[in-house]
Amino acid sequence: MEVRVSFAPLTELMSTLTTDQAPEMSMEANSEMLGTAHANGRNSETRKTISSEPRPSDLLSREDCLEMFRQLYLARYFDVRLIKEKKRGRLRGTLYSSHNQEAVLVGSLFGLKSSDWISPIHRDMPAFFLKDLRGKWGEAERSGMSIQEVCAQVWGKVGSPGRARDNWSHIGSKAKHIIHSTSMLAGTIPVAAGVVYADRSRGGDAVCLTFNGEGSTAQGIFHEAINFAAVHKLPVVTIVENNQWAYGTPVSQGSPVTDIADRARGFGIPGYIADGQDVFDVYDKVANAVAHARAGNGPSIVECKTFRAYGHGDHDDDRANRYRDQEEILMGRLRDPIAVCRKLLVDRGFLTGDAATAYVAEGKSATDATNDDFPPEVVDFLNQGIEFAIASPLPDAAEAGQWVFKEAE
Amino acid sequence: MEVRVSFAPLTELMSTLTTDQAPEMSMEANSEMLGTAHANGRNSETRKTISSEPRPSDLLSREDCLEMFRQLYLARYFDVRLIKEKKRGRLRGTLYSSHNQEAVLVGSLFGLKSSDWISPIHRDMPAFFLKDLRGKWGEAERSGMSIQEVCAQVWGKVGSPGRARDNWSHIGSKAKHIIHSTSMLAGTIPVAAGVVYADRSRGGDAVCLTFNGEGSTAQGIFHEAINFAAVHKLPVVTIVENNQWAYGTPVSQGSPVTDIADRARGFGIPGYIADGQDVFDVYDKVANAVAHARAGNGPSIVECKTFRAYGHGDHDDDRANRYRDQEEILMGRLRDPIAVCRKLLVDRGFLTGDAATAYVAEGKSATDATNDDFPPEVVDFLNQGIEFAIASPLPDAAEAGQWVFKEAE
Amino acid sequence: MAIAEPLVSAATATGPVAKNYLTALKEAISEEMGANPEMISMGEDIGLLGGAFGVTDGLLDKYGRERVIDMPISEGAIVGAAVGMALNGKTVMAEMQFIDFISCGFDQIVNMMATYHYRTAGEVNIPVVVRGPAGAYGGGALYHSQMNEAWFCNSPGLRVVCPSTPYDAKGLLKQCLRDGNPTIFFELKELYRKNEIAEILPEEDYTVPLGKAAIRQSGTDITLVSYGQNVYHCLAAAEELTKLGLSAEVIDIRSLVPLDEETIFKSLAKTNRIIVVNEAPMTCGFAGEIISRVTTKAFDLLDAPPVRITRLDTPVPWVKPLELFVLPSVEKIVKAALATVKY
Amino acid sequence: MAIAEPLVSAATATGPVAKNYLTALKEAISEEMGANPEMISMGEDIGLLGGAFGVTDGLLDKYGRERVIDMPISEGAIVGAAVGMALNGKTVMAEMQFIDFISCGFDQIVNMMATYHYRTAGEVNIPVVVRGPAGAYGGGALYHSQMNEAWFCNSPGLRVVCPSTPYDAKGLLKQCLRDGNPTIFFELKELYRKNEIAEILPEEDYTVPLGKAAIRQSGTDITLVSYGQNVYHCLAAAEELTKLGLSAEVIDIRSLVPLDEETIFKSLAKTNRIIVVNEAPMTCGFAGEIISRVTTKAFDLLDAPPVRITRLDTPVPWVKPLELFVLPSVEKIVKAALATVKY
Ligand SMILES: Cc1ncc(C[n+]2csc(CCOP(=O)(O)OP(=O)(O)O)c2C)c(N)n1
Ligand SMILES: Cc1ncc(C[n+]2csc(CCOP(=O)(O)OP(=O)(O)O)c2C)c(N)n1
Ligand SMILES: [Mg+2]
Ligand SMILES: [Mg+2]
Repeated sequence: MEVRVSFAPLTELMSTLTTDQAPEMSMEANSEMLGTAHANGRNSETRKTISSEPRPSDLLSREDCLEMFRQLYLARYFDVRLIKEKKRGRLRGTLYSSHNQEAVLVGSLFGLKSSDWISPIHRDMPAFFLKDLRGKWGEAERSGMSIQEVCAQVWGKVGSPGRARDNWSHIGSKAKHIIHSTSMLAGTIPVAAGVVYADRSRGGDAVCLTFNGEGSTAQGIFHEAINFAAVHKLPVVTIVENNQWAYGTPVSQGSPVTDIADRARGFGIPGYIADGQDVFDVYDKVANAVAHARAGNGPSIVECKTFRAYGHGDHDDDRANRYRDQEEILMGRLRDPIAVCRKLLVDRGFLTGDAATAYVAEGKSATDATNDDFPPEVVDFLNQGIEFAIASPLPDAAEAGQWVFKEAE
Repeated sequence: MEVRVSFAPLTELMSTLTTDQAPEMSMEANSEMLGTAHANGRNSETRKTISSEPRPSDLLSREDCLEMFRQLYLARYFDVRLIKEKKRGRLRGTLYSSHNQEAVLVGSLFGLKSSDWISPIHRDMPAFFLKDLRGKWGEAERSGMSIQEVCAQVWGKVGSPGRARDNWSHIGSKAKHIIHSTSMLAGTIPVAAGVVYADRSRGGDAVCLTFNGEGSTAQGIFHEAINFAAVHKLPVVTIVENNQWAYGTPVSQGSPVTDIADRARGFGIPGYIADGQDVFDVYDKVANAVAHARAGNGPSIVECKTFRAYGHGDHDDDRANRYRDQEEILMGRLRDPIAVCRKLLVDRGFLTGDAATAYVAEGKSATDATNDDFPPEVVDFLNQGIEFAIASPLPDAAEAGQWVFKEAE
Repeated sequence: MAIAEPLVSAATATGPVAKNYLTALKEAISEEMGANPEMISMGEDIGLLGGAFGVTDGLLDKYGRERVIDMPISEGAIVGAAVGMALNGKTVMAEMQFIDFISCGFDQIVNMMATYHYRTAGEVNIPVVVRGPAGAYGGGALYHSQMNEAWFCNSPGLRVVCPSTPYDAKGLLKQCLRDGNPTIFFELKELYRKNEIAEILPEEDYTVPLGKAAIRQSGTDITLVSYGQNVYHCLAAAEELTKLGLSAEVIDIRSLVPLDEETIFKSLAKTNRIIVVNEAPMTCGFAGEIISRVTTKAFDLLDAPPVRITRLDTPVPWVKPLELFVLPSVEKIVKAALATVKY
Repeated sequence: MAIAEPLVSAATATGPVAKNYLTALKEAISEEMGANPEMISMGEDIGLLGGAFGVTDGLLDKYGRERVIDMPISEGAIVGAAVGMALNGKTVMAEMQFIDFISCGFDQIVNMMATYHYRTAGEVNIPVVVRGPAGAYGGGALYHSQMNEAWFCNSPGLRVVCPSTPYDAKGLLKQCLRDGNPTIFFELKELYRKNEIAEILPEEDYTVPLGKAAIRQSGTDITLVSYGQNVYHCLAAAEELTKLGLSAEVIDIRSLVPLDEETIFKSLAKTNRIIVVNEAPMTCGFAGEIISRVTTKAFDLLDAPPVRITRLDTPVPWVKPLELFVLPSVEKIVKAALATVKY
């Protein structure tokens, strides 16, 4: 039975499961199902674990928790909206959806200081504007890109931080402490190490979060860079988004260790495992890793167990339904990070009554989701970016010959 | 106090130590001293450990044990003789001495089958003729190079397997199952993986031993290759000769883990630690690794703790006395693999009476050692090689334009 | 636009359906794997997915996991393992998902693979074809648009090949897989599915020899030399020039190493004027190499300065107007041709 | 053999002792680190050991472990970390122990480092000099003899520099460390300790500009263009030619990117004949590039075909007769010059 899973809403998917496979589609099931499967690693603890020490996320204020929840919507909406725009033929290039992986981005970025650095990769577009967004939605000047800049980049306009010379996620900003990636996977990690080395030499305490897929950990440069960082105890935290697939290759063909966090053991550094669907668990593990780094104890790896919702890129959606198992896709998408977060906020009493279910974006594909599924401030935020992008002109052709070299001053 | 340690005999070195540092220079002290310091790793056991299971080396016949002992002499003599020849100006290129590291080569190669492959690197010149030498000193045709070929290579003559196109250790032979290294460290490991992949596809059970210094484990390709081998459970055993120094850089600046065997943990494969001064301990650990590999369980790393006797290359002998601590050099050289082996053979009753001390090569530098310190069959064996090398002509200059491409048949 | 000369004549081609460049490559690999049980294909996502562009689609089902290997994202290990397999009797097709990523396996290519035959004085040869999608014009930006063939032309021991037609794509790839030497095989991804260049391919096995250029159009006034997708720019320019009363000869060199100098010199003997077009950066690129060959070896045939039209010495920028600004175009060729014939 | 023209005049040079090429480099690095507290040096064995050849001898003691980093054997991480430091305000000297090993850090150089300025539309610039010993003639064999400058000349965004004298070694390295652009700096290890070329260097701070060639000997009959140690082959050939009644002009280009075309063209206007000499493989090498520049831009100045004398398209073999067979030599230059002037 062929089901076009990647664009089907979850409820529809459920019907393709045989009865004994089908979990209850309650909030309960939703948040527990893959909890053990995904977060049973060495350094991992599920939210239910009773521990005497408070977790970093336990100390977050209600306001912060709700902001994180809102950021999940924002990341999702950005993706949903871009998919729609792309389908309408308004965008060029490949869209690498971060759908279902938003908790990794929000959870790991939320605790950073403005002075910290990040290096996002192809699947992390929202990271560019999520950096340092906490409580600063309205501020033009912050450490992190404005949604205007990010949209101008996606639309290929001169308002992009790189004047649209390179595509999609290949932006960054020295001023805003975001390292530019090339396409070459894991290639930013040595750069990250250099950046924090320089910072430390001036007495700084900045940490750099580098983002990578699990497949990218097979690159030699991944090893060289973390090795160097470990020797020098540099504050580099490598977030591995283990979404089980590297393009069309399952993790088992790319890595001999199932828990990518185990890569850390070859360097004698900590490897943390987070439930990548739980924004607070990601927050906790990254907070630990960042504290470890900032204290001068060196690099670490935080593996976030998650699952890629769509194809590798939007060109791959159809094929991804063939090379991936239908049930696997379903299982991987069952614990939507928005739903998981919602439940935890309800449990904690931060979300009550109608407010708790005002916007139900979870489980909806880009095709199904509408603006009504998202808080209006989220829609407004992105609209501002898109308006700017559309109004921004194309760069002049002749610019193409410029900036090969820095001119003498 | 400046002592030219690398060429000084051990007895002379001893006088540079203060009394409380100076160990007894008895056989006893000789074989125990660094035993614990060097072989205290996770997977390691000292020879004294009482275990119910016999070690692979316990099963070696007296004849084999004596052959290993003789091979240690042979490796040492090759080095000693080459240093002398080089000093006399008869050789070009850099000599990377394997002095004090011979047990790693003899111990790891002794248990191999003829069909197995190896890939030696710069410090492993004796490996080329030690391969498959067991009981075949007189045989021209074996899997492993003749001493004639190896000497012709060192002398840069046409009798070299590569017709002296590339230098020193950069030889190999498809026929004899020896992979050619480039200078680029760790670069043979992926090649090794490919070789055994091909062998396995034809139903073969060949294992490939790749040799590397501890410093070389920082190369990206080291990681890529072992990762690939681990995913496919390929029979690649990586021998890491941890001689504490990579040229002028101590292991602590190149690796965050003191036990290089821990590199294995990032790939979920076994990492063994051997006392690199004890030929039987190396034999045991490699035998385990090879058995693991041959049984289809995949790659592993065998770290052999040892110490570089001289400078990085012969051009570096003087400087190496400055960048390395005098005591460190002394301690590192105290347990000469020939002495360690001699003692174990005496203990086992395989060496008795005058035979036990007929040839005392240990502790002697190339300057001090004479032919009388080595068994005559060892001297003869090498002499045959050198005679051949000297008689072999230089290749024709015009050959230099040949063999860039394979011509169509 | 279609190629004028020499088309695969209807006589030799008996298959009924015109096939595109991608299908031609796919057939080459699949047929060679069928004919040679010692052949292995490896690369990222080439099995289960069938390749990022589908060049290896169906290969896994046909030949199994042992012979069609989905590799970890490790270009160095891909090349190195291919060399090891070759050293032990295999023929290997190693795919770079984009040719741009070959930089990550660079050392294994230029130092391990390229030199193996030489340093063993011929004992070992390495039948490995490293192939992958290359080229700009598609909005791939800096890291999905490269033509970095010059790096390999300057690294002795490598064949460097670049087909422009389905017929050549299949025939050259097969030839390279049988040649016994390590090869870097550049495919133009913008040609993969270009219907206009689809051709009816021979049903029987065939190869195209290395070191033999193709004259895509005969002419007498000026010689346009190129390879890859720029051949079509030259053909289009030739068409324009015809309208202006000028007869251009278009040569597709097809293989860079070895290079068919003779065909170029013969053409020059007629036209005495040459423009070389390629989309790689200018400095130390292959366009300059051809010009050097011509000027050092056939100087007297030239009545006007040779011209090269290449990418500017910049990366390939993303957005269309910028991308086109730095690349060769029909207009640039026509303009240069007019200036040259007036010289 | 000494360089005839222009020598550092005794007037400007007040230091009493002639210094060799290696000392000149050492001084450049040490002085720049002294002048620029934000400068870092990194590489394998550069600290405790002082560098494989001693170029960084004493640097660790002077500037400490934070600024003089003994790196793991990881060329990719060396370049990548250098880029990161530069991105965060540092100037970095990154040593390759031998330039041959640059292949192991290749991706970080051509894709990360070279393009950073371009893709940020000028926001970021990367003041990193990757330098190391290069060149053949010393029996270093395949992997310790390379001149792989063409790879980088074909990768837009990199300065490529190669000094032949102590004065230039110091002045150019200083200039590169201040230039603000990523640079690949080729040093000839056979010149490091060559007494014959030792020079008295100015005591005061000085730099040598990029993109400005030096005329090492003036002449009227033929132009010999070169760089690196081949400059000395050209000078020796010029001496031979003088004996034969021919006056050769010898140009040392010093920087390849940017290239001083003007000086070459001016010389050609006098001599109308050119031979380019370099020791890199021929195909797509920089000798061909110079010939392309000349023939496309100054065609009419040529009265004879240009000539290039390069390494054959082979690796560099080890034993002396083989090594010399494939490399440029004085004899090859003299022979070619005689043929060219008779043309
Ligand atoms: C060095 C290099 N090799 C190959 C690619 C092509 N490529 C782009 S993304 C990708 C898969 C990445 O998988 P993973 O790291 O798991 O990240 P994900 O896409 O799953 O988030 C591949 C192979 C690349 N970009 N860089
Ligand atoms: C890729 C690469 N980088 C640098 C070098 C230069 N080099 C040759 S040997 C060496 C040190 C190797 O140390 P280690 O691996 O510990 O081996 P050892 O010499 O101690 O046996 C270095 C840096 C090289 N050969 N290859
Ligand atoms: Mg993934
Ligand atoms: Mg070592």
